[in-house]
Amino acid sequence: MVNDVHVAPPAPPRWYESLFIAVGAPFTAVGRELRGDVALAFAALGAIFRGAAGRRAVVQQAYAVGNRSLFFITATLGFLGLISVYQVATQIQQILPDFSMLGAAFIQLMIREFAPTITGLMIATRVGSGIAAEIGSMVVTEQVDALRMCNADPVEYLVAPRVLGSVVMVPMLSIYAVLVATLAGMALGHAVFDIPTQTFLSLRLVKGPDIVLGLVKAVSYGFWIPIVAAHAGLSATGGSAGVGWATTRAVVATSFAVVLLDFVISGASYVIFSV
Amino acid sequence: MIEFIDIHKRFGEKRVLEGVSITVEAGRVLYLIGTSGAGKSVLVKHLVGLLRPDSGRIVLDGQDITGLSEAAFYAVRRKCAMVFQHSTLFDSMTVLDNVALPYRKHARMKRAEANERALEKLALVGMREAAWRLPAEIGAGLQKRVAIARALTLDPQFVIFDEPTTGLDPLAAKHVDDLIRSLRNDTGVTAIVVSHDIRSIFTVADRIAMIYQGGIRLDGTPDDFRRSDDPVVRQFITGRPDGPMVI
Amino acid sequence: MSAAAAPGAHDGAVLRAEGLGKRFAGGWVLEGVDLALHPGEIVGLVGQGGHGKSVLLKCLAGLLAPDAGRVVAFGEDLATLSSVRLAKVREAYGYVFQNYALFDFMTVADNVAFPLRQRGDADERAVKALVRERLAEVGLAAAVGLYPRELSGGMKKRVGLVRATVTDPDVILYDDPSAGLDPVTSSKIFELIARMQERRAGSAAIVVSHDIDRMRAICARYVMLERGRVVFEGGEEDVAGAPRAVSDFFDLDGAGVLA
Amino acid sequence: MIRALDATFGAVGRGYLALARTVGGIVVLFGRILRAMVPPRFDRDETWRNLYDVGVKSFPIVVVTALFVGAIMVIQSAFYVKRTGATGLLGYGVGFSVFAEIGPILIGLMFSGRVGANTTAQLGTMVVTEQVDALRTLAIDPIRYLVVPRFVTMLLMMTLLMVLGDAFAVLGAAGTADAMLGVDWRVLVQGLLEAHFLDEFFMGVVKASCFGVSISVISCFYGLNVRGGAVGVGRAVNASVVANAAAIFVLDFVIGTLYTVM
Repeated sequence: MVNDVHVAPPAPPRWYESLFIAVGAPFTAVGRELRGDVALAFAALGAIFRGAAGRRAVVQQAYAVGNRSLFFITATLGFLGLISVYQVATQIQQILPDFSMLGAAFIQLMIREFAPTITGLMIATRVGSGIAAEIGSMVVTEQVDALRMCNADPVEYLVAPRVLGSVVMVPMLSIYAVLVATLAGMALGHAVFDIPTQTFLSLRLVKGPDIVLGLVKAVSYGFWIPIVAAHAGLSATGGSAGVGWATTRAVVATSFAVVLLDFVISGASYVIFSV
Repeated sequence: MIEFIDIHKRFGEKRVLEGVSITVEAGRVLYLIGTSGAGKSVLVKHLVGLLRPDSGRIVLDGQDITGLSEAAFYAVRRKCAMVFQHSTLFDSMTVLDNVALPYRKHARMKRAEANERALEKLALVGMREAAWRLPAEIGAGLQKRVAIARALTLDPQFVIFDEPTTGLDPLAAKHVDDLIRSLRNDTGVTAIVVSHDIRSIFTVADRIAMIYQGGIRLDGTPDDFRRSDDPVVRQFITGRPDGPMVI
Repeated sequence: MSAAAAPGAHDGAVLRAEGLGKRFAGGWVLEGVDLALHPGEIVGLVGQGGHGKSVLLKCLAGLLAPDAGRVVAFGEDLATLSSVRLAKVREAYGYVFQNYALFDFMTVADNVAFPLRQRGDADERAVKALVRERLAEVGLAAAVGLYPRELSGGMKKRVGLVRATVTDPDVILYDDPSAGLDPVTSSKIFELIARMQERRAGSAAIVVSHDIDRMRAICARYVMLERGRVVFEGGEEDVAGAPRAVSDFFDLDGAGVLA
Repeated sequence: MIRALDATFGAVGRGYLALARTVGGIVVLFGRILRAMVPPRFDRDETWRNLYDVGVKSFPIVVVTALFVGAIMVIQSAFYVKRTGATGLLGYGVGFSVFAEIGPILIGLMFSGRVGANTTAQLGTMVVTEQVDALRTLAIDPIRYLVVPRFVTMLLMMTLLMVLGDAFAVLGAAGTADAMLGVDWRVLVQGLLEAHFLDEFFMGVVKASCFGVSISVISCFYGLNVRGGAVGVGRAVNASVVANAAAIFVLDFVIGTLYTVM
């Protein structure tokens, strides 16, 4: 029992070895992660198209993603609206006090960029970590194995409803986010900088492509957040530490996925459609 | 000497201890037995200030420690160590660092000296060879021995063992039993062992107390327990599935 | 069960491991394990903690894919089965998990009914009646509407036991069914295991446990694992002739502490 | 009707009470951390390990986030710049929006996701596996031994990472401006220099240090208050990142307002 233990500490890796490991590890890790995510995405799509996600489970998940994030989105996006208008208006004031374009530019930027992306980040944080925590604790308490022994496919049973719920709710929340941020910004603009509400509420700069771009972003965040989070949860191993690490990994991976998707979609839309 | 006097403790609606009094004399090993959830661990955690009683008093070596503040309890904890059910080794540190930590924090020893003292303690439990491993790399039985070594670093007068053999295979359990026995014989510590491992109870205990439904059902020597004709006690020690016991 | 092929096609064993190996990051956890489970027998799987018992059980259930060798259940190699076929084979299994593994978002009754409902062909009224009956049998009639978090450890163990056996499976795998329980509750659990076995003549089981004293009452044959290899296989009477490490483990002379 | 009102107001009231309890607990923890820092005796091993963990592990994600933030800002303004030809605006935009606003918020969110969540998971695991109780029985104060090193580390690292992030954001912006608009990097830097970028830079760094404080206190609070096993750890991490995100937005607003007022 005792004879299988070392007598001396194992030799630590040489410094150049650790350097290579440190530089290389993130790449292999990201590669492995991506492969797992894509495989899970296909499995979930398969389950969805087979109609395997129960209607009740989907509604439940949509409620968990959407309704239960309302307060959080209101608070964060509300503050974002306040901050942005306050900062930009202060800047403009120093140059020349012409606020006529402020509201229009603000609303356009909200629709195409900030509302979907910040909402996506917030949902990644709240819902992504929640999904990883739930599924991760089911893995380490062997509930996922028990599902499999009862012939219930974990992807059908756990992942597909969450994906459907989130794909529907994230765009809704993004639309809601535009409203909240705009109202907050408008109220602040009116109270502090005397910007008339009619001037602020201008849709002059909003074109069709802006709306499409915002929605495309929201839908793809809605799809990928639960996939990436569920993948982190399903890869949890060993005890309470495992759930913690899975949840942590989900927060990082989902937030990162949102930033990456934002970059890819914005870049692609500029290159292809020049908007 | 350890004295629990009329301890009451409840968690929300659930009354766990309803007037428990036990005395452990110096240099003795008391086994605390009872069904799962009877409140054995709850009782011993009062001794190191991890839980506070709703009423009753705890006297350790003549000193009433019931109402001590968290800060004042740190002095008590130096002479009263606890070995937890799941070993609770710090998983980011090697076995050696785990055992050396109390030396470095309390005696302000240099690393080399602390390590040397820690190795002595590890040798005591037969784990010197595993000093540079991480807790996750050794089995549950060996982890338990390291946890015992760590609890002994400050040379405590009193040691509490919370289910030391639960989840261990018979061989590892026997090692732990031997350790507890030699600890009493060689260093004269006073120990309370929470356990429902019948084999350890009857091979190691000087005295046994059984907690049942919030109170002490029987408190006596192993022979008292063997001879007892209380049906609840009999059912517990023979482990029969049917009987008067409410579980 | 429908999944069981005709006896004789696989020399009578319902479940068989052949040269089974499983490797994790740290090295081989199982190496060259051969094991056969015949109808009507209960095999005790013993060994030190962390020496591969739970991993073996998961491989046998197809929850983990082996890295070497194969698992043959009812004459079919698990690795070659399609997911539909594997699901069919799994219907013949019951698995009692070490940490209960009850679904914490379902009531006790729904937990037990889950494997029945998953088969799809059951009539809801019959399912409810059967669930009630089986839960009453283990003294949990009052717990049907409760959630797992409201139960004690012993109660959760019993619910897990009922869920695994409610479909009357051909093979039941018990992963440390009495871990951490007091002597009285442990005895109750082992008594239930024996009763489950009587209900369906010909069903087989593997019990992983450290509780040698209680296993004696139900196991005719033991398999001992050490560092992922089988070091002993046989009945209690063979222990005396086995190597010291094995006989120590069974500790034949230690049973008399109460005398 | 009255019952319905009662239920609604009851729920709202309970929500506020819970919020008040949490905020109160966080403030109390902050006080205990400050008290434990006098006299400043840190556990050297624990502090080093944390500095390494936090610094090294969050380095890649901060760098990548900063690069993308710079790039996305340029993409967003590319349309106007191309139409108006006002290439000078690029540097101005990067200085203002990246250094002072979006940069700190996104880097703070990423840092809270990487380091804050990790801290909650670590401490939470130590609580449910009774390692924190074990520390207490070894007569070692968990606040002094576990929390103070993490507090110091996060404050320091968040500030440093913000400075680093700014540099990489400029790099990302310059690269994108060159690739998409054919604007030379010197034009961008020129615009940046003309736009009082130091003000924005300092504002961003001040925000980042405050986020470092809030992230460390909030994540330690949720970690130390975990209840209920593995499930509890996951829930605590979830709650911790949500609270951190909310705190970042609120703090950002408060600091931004104070900064302009002063």
